[in-house]
Amino acid sequence: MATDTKSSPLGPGFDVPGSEIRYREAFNKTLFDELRRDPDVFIMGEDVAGGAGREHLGIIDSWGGAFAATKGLIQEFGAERIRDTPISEAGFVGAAIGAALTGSRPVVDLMYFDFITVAWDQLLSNAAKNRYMFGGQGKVPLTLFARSGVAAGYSAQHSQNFYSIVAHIPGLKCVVPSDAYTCRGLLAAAIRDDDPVIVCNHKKLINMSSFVPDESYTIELGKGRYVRRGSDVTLVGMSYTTEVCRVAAELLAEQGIDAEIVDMLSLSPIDEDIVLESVTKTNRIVIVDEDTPRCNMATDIAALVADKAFDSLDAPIKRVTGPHTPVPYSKPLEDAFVPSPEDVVATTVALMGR
Amino acid sequence: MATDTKSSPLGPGFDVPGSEIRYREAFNKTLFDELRRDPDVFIMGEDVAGGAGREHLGIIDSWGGAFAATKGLIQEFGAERIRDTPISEAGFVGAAIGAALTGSRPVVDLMYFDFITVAWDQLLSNAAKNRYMFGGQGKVPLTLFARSGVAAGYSAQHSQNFYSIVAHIPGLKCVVPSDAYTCRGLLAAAIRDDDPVIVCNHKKLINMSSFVPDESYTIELGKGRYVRRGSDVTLVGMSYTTEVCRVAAELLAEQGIDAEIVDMLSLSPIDEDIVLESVTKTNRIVIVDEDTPRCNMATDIAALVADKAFDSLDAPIKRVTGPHTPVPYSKPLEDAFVPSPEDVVATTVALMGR
Amino acid sequence: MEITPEKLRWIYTTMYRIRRFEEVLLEQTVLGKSMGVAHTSDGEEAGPTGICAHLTDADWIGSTHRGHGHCIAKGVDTAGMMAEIFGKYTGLCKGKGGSMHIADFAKGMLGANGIVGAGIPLAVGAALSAKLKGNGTVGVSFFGDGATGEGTIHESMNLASVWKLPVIFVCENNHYAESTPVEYAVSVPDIADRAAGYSMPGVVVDGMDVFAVYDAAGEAIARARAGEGPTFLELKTYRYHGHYHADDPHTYRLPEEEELWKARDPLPNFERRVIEQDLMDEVELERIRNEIDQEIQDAVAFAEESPLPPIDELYTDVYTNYSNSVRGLR
Amino acid sequence: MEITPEKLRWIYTTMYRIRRFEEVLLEQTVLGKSMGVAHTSDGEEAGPTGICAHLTDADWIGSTHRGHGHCIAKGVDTAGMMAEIFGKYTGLCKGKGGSMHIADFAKGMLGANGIVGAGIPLAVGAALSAKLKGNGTVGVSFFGDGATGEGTIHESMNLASVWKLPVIFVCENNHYAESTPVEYAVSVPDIADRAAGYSMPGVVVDGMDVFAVYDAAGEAIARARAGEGPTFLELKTYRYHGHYHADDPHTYRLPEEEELWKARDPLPNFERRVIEQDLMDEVELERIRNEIDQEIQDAVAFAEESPLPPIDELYTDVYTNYSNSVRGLR
Ligand SMILES: Cc1ncc(C[n+]2csc(CCOP(=O)(O)OP(=O)(O)O)c2C)c(N)n1
Ligand SMILES: Cc1ncc(C[n+]2csc(CCOP(=O)(O)OP(=O)(O)O)c2C)c(N)n1
Ligand SMILES: [Mg+2]
Ligand SMILES: [Mg+2]
Repeated sequence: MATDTKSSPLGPGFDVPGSEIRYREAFNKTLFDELRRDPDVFIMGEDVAGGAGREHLGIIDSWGGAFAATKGLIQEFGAERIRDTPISEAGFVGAAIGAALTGSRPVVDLMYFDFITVAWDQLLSNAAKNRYMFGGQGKVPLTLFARSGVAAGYSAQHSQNFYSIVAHIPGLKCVVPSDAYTCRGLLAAAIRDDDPVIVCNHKKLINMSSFVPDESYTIELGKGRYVRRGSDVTLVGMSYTTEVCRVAAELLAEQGIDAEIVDMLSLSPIDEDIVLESVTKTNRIVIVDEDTPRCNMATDIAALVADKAFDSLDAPIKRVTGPHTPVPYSKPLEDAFVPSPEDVVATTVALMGR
Repeated sequence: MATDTKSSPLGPGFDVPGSEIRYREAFNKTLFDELRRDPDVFIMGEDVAGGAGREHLGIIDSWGGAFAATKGLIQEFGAERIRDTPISEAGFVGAAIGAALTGSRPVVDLMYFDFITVAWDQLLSNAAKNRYMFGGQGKVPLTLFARSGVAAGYSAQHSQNFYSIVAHIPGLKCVVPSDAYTCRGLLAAAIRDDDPVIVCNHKKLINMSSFVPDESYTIELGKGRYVRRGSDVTLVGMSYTTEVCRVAAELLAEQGIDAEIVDMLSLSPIDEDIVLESVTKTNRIVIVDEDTPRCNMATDIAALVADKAFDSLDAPIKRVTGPHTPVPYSKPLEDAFVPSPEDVVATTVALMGR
Repeated sequence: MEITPEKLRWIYTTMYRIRRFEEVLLEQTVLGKSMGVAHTSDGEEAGPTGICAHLTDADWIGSTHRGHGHCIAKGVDTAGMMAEIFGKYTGLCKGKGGSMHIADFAKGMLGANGIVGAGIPLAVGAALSAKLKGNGTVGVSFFGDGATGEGTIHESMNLASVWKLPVIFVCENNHYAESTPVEYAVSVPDIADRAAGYSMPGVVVDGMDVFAVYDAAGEAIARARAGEGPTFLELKTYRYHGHYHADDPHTYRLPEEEELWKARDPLPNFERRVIEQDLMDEVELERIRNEIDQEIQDAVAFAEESPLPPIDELYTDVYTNYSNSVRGLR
Repeated sequence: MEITPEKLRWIYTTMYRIRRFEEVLLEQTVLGKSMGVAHTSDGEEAGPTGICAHLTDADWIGSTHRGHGHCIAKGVDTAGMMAEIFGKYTGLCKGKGGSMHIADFAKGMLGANGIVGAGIPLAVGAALSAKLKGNGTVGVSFFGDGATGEGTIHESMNLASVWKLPVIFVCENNHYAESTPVEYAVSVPDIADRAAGYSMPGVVVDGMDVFAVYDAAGEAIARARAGEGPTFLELKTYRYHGHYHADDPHTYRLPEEEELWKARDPLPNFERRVIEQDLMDEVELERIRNEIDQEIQDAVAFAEESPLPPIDELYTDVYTNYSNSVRGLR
């Protein structure tokens, strides 16, 4: 796997101290960093510590958040800054926005991305618009993170990738890390950013490991990266589908097809240049998006290419996406829902044959 | 203006009894029709009658709904079926879904489309998914209508076109009438349909008139129509932008460019065939969408064409859209926000020049 | 309230059926047989049983992520439930829903719901249909103590009161929302006290005592059927296991507390009372338990042996009709 | 509560400023000078005035679609407001917000809000910042009777109580939400009674009497500053005009009712009391009125003469920084 240095703060080969750690550990470490770095940063969400109010019984940090994202924080930072909430997403996301407008830097754990629907109005009507409506007064340095994506029988209401509708909304930003390394850098950048940023943590990535430097770093919002250079076709991945593209590219290599992989990392702002640069070279593109197919990121990137790189194209723009269905429960159906490396290979091979 | 009969129940020249009426009148008339037709149909929303509970003071139907959409209904159908609600969109949209699942056919007035954000979870987690999650049990014959679009200083929170994110969601349907005639046919079809349908009434269309037959009729969901035949370029309109395309086509004709106009009418399901048929003939396409540009209907249609009609294309796929900003208040800014006929002409002329 | 012998048998059968179903489901989940998460409700059996004792198939209930007890009390078939959780085609939702979305419309079960608080308005809607149709049925909404943090409960209670709907709000206060204690998250000692703010009766009920629940529910449902509007019931209860199959509740609650609640277990509680009052005897109780043990064993076997759904099921049931393809682009 | 002569003058000045602003704005709107909808609050002046009398620029208020009175009471400049509503570049939001979105962060005014109920959590968030920073400031949330139908009020009150936040919930019950009477839409006679369900004080206040509001607010705000948590105030009041500039309120309310409320007008009410008690005299009151008449006239002239925003303003302020172009595709 070749990691291009173009959009990374690190030199080739990562010649800095670090180690292979899991995505979830990189995430947790970053929260420690940022809470230490800036006293205005605080965390809120359901069960971010857990067992709230029971210190007197010797109970503290009983859950440490869903997927242990916030484990250990309350011991260092206390219950004011690691704030358990009742189940009131509209209320506490709204409160986070109000806190952000008045000088705090809230980081909200929304647990599952699906629950964004409950807080949707606060995000759209307030977070996304306040600064604009107010003619530049106020800013909303809110970070909201949640677990996205299809996995493990989570079914229709706990499996969604809502990044397309987040990217659609002017005023919101959205990042989709694809491994432990990008998770740390993008989360740090999100928390330090002065605009509302939604961070999607795909469930299938959370237990995967990759090299992560010991020292804190940021990855610039709005920059993609190459995770593989190639000349025959551009595969575009985002969140977990970058992993799908990696596997697909290896399978394609066996068939003599040399795929380049662009990993978007940010969806809003989006790195238009890297997509256009790559497709101008390869002349073919396959966009892989786990989200459902209508008005999604795949259509967004396809439209970009069909407008700005039309003359470079040798073949139709292909998308590999989830179906226009809710996410089903039973494993074989769930498996059939998600774009697989084999799907990407089949689409790419057909495309090359043209 | 040539109205093609392809997707219309009427013969050329509308040789049926009817008259020129306003969009709002066509809308109101259709509600009367459907309430008379089916006793399970009922209407709910804020101030759909107004002055609720004051019949004893001689007060009845004081508002008749926003834009008088529901005027006169309570006198004929009573307060049970023309049901004023407290301001509780999540609650009453959810109740409407529950009523739909248990044998009623609710029609909800959401007032402004923007308020869909408040009821978003009920629509996404319940209306869109129930039947699927339940393995085909239950159906949700819910119709939800609201005023959409940029007009008259309504500003950031009362001007949005959320049809792209509705079309994105599997399980929801979405229609965008473009005149009084299509309003009546699509609304009737929506109310009679067994799935949840969102009906967008653009504020700028509501006071415009067109020929509407006296007798009730439906327009099939998922079918677009040609509103002008032409050979040089395809202009795609939806909701108010169909009107923008009409004016643009006239301006283009003056410059010797013969535009074909496809009016989408439905966004989910969407008439892929009519778009592909037209662009296969004209080889050029400009999609006009008032919504903001990321992951919107324009990208959706562009992606469709870039995949399925790639070989017919003589030029890049162009989109004319709103900017990636909230909607501003002041008139000159608001005017600059919306795609104008002049914008469409400029884009099209540039495209023809290639 | 008087209870017929037949109803008494039904009550015990139902409570024990829930108990066994949950225990066996947990075992099966640990064995990897459930295809997803399982939230069990053992300990809370008296609530759904005492409520649904007053309902017919024509009445509707709305449920939660912890919905097995509601399903069973409403008469849903345990084999179909087990098969659903095993992800099988013979499941009540053809394997497409799983534990968090079991529904059975023929039984008036409007579906479990994975979004906390989202099921509440659905039951209100069922009550609205009942009122519009004038058919005398009621809607019952089950929800947890944690769910009372969501705006939907407030909106629903206000709507139900304004419209005088035949709906019963049943808060199963099991004292925890995941790991969060109710006394932290809910700003009033008895949640039922909030009912006064909607001009509806609010009743605190011992949720470990099926007779207490039966009586309170009987009154509330009679009120609803008589057109007198909604009632709020708060059942004080406890879940014996973790929030979901892999959760260790001892990270947030003390074993002593668990023991106190288990001492009030609804099943022995019931057994003691019916034997004392000579309403049922141990032989009959044991016969019922044996029958149910067998039923649940059969349910597992049925689920085990059932086929998986065919892949084409991925694409059905999104709409009743839709002219576009819903297949993914590949 | 004692009121200093200076505060008394401020109160009268503020109430009259709101009154004149709204009256003149309505005239200007009818002349077509507002670029959008205008919701006026004349009749309700005592509420924001009596509350904001206790606040400094460091305290935050959240507001509604009917926000002019809140702005003015919080010290926002009327010329900047008028210019905003006229859509001018000199407006408080550069003409980008309009009447429904006036904000002034320098004055602690968190913005009017066009989504009913959506502003409530923002004030809670301001109180959360106050608590985290320990700076002794408070958050005040203004909202209408209609807004109490939204889930956000419930969630916000619970959060504020659980976290003991320095926030005051101010319900301006003007008895109507658009054309819908409060007695139809709200299922409790006094909305303040709901406060008990969140273990916070709930006080019904005569919203036409600025002294009553002043006293109740003083207590609530002192409580908040002392770290004793939130309070709910329900101000019974009335809007003299329609819901918005073009609404005829006689389609849903009786002239007799209007007269009863107008007989309790907060301005004459105040004048009578201060003159009776020899606190101010008619000369001083008239001087204030004349000054304000002039101020509002100047505000109109300023708004009239101000330039429109340059088109490039369409594209600014979406983000503090953003690497993509936000221009539309053309
Ligand atoms: C809107 C939403 N927020 C959060 C969750 C995650 N979640 C699932 S169950 C649960 C706790 C619910 O507590 P309660 O209502 O008391 O029900 P119980 O689990 O105790 O039966 C939470 C927070 C969710 N599913 N939906
Ligand atoms: C979420 C939402 N629903 C509906 C509306 C439309 N609307 C604007 S003001 C209003 C009435 C508000 O009533 P109330 O809260 O009593 O405030 P008042 O207008 O009386 O000051 C309504 C329904 C809205 N703006 N936002
Ligand atoms: Mg609970
Ligand atoms: Mg009001």
